[in-house]
Amino acid sequence: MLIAVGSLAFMGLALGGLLGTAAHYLAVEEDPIEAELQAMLPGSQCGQCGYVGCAQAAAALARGEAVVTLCPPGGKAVAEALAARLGIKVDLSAVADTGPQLAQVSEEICIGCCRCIKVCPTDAIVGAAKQIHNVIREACTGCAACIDRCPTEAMTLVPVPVSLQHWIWPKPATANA
Amino acid sequence: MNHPIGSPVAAPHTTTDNSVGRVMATVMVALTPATLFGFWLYGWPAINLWLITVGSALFGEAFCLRLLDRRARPVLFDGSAALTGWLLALSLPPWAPWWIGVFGGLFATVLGKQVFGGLGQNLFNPAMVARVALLISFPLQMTAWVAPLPLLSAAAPGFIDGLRITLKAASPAFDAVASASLLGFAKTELSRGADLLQALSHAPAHTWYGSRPGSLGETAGWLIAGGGLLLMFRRIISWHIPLSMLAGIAVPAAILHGIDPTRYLDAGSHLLSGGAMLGAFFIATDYVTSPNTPRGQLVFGAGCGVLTYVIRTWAGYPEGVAFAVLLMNSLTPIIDSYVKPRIYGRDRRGVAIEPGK
Amino acid sequence: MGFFDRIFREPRWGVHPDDHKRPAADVPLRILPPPARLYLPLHQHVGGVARPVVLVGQKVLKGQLLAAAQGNISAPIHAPVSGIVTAIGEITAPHPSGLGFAAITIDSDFENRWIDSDPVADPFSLPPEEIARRTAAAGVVGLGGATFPAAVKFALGKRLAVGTLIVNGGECEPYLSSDDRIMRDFADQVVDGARIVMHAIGAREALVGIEDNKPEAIAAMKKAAASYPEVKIRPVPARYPMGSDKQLIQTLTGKEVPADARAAEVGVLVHNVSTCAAVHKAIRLGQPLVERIVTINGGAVAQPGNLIAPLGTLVEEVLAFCGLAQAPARLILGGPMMGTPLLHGKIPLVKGASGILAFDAAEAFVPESGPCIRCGSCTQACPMGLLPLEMAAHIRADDLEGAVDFSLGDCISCGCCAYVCPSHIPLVQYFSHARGELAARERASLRTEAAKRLAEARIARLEREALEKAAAAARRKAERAAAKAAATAPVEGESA
Amino acid sequence: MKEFVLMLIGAALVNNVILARFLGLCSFMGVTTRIDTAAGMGLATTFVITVSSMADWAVQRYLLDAYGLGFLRTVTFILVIASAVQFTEMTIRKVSPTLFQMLGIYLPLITTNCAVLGVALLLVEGHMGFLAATLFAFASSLGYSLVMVIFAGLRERLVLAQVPRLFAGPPIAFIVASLLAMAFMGFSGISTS
Repeated sequence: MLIAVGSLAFMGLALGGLLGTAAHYLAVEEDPIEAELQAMLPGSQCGQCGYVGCAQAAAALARGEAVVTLCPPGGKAVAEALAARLGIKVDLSAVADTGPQLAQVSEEICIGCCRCIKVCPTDAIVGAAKQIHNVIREACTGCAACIDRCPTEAMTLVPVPVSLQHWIWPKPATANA
Repeated sequence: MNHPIGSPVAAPHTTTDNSVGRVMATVMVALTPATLFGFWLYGWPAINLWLITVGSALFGEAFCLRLLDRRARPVLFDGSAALTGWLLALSLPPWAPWWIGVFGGLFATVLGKQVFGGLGQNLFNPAMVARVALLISFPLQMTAWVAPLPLLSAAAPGFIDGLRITLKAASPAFDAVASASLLGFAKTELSRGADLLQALSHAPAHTWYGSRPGSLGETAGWLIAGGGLLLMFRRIISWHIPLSMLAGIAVPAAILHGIDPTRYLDAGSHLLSGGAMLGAFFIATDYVTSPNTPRGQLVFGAGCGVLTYVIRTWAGYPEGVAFAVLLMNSLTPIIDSYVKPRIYGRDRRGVAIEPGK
Repeated sequence: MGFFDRIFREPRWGVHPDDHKRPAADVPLRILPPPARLYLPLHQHVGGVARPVVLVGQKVLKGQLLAAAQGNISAPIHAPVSGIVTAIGEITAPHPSGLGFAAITIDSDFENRWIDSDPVADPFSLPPEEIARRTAAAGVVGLGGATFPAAVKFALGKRLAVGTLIVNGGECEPYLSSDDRIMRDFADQVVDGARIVMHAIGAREALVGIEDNKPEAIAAMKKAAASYPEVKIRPVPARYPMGSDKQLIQTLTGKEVPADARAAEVGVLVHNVSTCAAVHKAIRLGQPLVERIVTINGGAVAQPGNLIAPLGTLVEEVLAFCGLAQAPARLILGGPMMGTPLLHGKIPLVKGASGILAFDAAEAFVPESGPCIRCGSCTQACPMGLLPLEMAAHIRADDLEGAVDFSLGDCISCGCCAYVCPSHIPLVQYFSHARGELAARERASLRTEAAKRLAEARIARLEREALEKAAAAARRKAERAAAKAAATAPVEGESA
Repeated sequence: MKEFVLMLIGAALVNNVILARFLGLCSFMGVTTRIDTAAGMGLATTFVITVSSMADWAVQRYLLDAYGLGFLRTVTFILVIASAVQFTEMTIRKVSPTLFQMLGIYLPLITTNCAVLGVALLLVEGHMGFLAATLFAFASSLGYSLVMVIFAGLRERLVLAQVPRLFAGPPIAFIVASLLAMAFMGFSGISTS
């Protein structure tokens, strides 16, 4: 009995000591994955993912609480980058990628209240009080933050029109499908 | 001229008249001489078994397509299922009972092919999957060989007797013709500790042109090789797999036979026995389950050959082609991912070459 | 070919499609009379869209500048006829999408009056830069189909010390014979153009690669080049895609262009025979590129052959000139292997249009595609040594990165793989789709980057504004306090 | 010499840990989605099996047998294995963080990988000498790694196949595993006749 207890205790101590030493020599700095993930996100803090901002979304991703497809403005490109960094597989066909979208002002309804200008995360809306506002196409990310703010529903999201340079051959239909 | 001409069709706007159906048909033509020889050699039971196996394979394919709501017609007519059944039938004992053919044909197309998604998606050769499954499940029926009784000879079973053999397994009247294949005979003798050189003198009769106990369509090595040459000539298959597989069998056989002829069969017997020829020209060369670069094919074929020899010589089964092909099938994805063709402007590892080379 | 040869000889890259070049190639060249109205797209070349320099209603002469080059890589557009600019608007582009692009419309006055030209008697006395400038001003682009501005290539050749000019007379696409025709009928122009290009890039020799299925062209070119030893005519075996730059360079010089590099880096530069002829006209005659030779071919064409056609002519008018035996089942701009499908005939002829094919129903038949049986035909045919079957399988499973790992980027879209596929899988379409999708993702991530910068700028602005506000508030407070202090204590009750 | 070769083949191929003894199936299904991950897992497990088998052999001979403590076998073996796994985990984390990420939960789970304990127990039952035991453990783990890599290769191709919905995912993976096991039956009975 004593031998059994003693030998187990000895083994435990010896192996524990070995591992402790090994842990000392093989210590790894925690990699700043959160910062890396945040750098991949658009950073417009639009809140469409359900988190307060991109930093919080990145933290949730790092903890494994959020899915990589959480970012609608980022679309497939961001989802793929996140998945690659996190080393997980992702079904991109599930990403609701409606294609790039733009906010558009209906000029006949806009009353020039400037509310949308204040919420736009990328300063993509120009205008002044009592002036019809306008969207700078190059700067708009289609994040939809302005849509709900507009008191007259003058703001709408429209898909970016397909141009000759942006046209994509459709994927061939498979016979077996 | 103002109306649109359909939706855009991508280039190229022209194509060869080659098709999957044509490829399969050519393979069938190449198989025909050896098959007819097998029919002649083993008579009506062999013909029955062939029909049953091919029919079951077709039925299995059609049944799955029906379940999957896919159109059955174009798929059945591309001939791949019939060819699978055909190849399986050629590798079966000619007087095997009907349920061997049914089970094998269904197993090949259903579990060997359709569960993977059909033509082109399977990882293992369907015919060999079925052959191995049968061999493991029914070792007795799968090693019951008969001596050749040419179709029109007096001793051969007639049409009715043939049906009886196929439907009720071997009838007592024909027990006398039960025989052993050369490989099986050698294995049994060796396990008894006999000297192979002496044992072979009272082996079952086997002739060079293929009149010997064996599988339905595997005995006539020269007819199979002829069919294989036709396929090479038609550029359906390349020489890499057949040659390397035959070499993979012959080289170790020749070396070991040279060292100790009392324990190891000679290379010629190995090449002409069992499924070596059929395997090298028709089974290992299956597009779907073999590598698609010439160098990968050399590795694949050599692997098939050596494994065949190893299994024949040292493992429990007298014949190893089916196992060897399945084992190498499982290695195909790995061969393919490491043996790739050299891309223009890059070296073999895919790094861009230096200008001026 | 012997029995053993057939079995053991490694099949080499490429395919041998039925070439269908004759009888169209043997029909003498015809001249298409300029139509009443022409449409000159602003974007007929690789690079920046040209900028219009004429106004609607303005009278123009033949050869007059309509739109100027814009940016480093671009080309100007000139008037192919004399007449009046009637509109600057949109017309359907020669593009599978059927989308439109900007074009200048000219109504011909049928006088065909040339603008004053500036011919050069002795181009070899000019500095190379001047030849490049004149070529650029004439709007000459690669006429083999690539439409890369020729002068930009000259500059590249000069910078990288190119010793060899390769003149591409391969014309490996079936049905097409426009290059064949230009070599037969204008061999002197081609050879002279090649010599001018050599001078412009400082090359020591010119190798003219011509597929051996064009014996008449080879004979004509040999005769034209007889007195110039530096111009060597080199017949090459007829095999598709021999006319692809990389394959022709390898066949003629044995050199392989490294991946992701330009041909100039191995000391060669490739120009098409038609481009050389255009350079000849631009320099010797001072004429800009306003017309080209087009092959009209296909089962639906009554009189197939080659035409000298003004740029901007509508495809339907070109076809009407040759006559249609039946309604075409498919219209293609370019060759059958790499050409662009056209949705209708109201599409203008552009600089890169080497041919217009009107296919009858039998030629246009597309067999239904089946599953891949991994036969490896595509791998054998691929002139780049790629694995098309693997790339397509990954793209089908939406794994575009996987396809890139199989070097999708090295694919030249020649169509050999799809041509030989016994399952008739539209492999090229898979690759085009993947490329478009990858480019879209690239754009999306650039956009994300830009959005991030804007968001950061906004945050900085908000902080700055907050700081300024605080500073202003503090200042006001201080001012008030100072005012208060000045007014001294007695009125303390009022400040509340 | 001949016995050693036969034992190597026997342990690696004929009585393959995964396909014949059906041990270590969780990692076999879990980390075989990519070839490099499977190879990494195979390497890690090879290390753990070899090292822990050597240690377990010593524990069995000099502790359990010597003092009649046979009832402590499972406890002590697991102790040794857990330590070896911990050590491996630390090493991989240091050397290849990417592999560490990809192996994820399956790395610490090598501890409970039945293949490891299974091989150790087989050694004890076989009453092998130290050299034979080490060789057996190494060959078994090589067989394990080989099958892991083969299966990963097959699954990489399976991902691209249009498997009917009914069979997609684990069902087809199990079917492939069974076909692979069938193919490996070809090695059964390998002996020098």
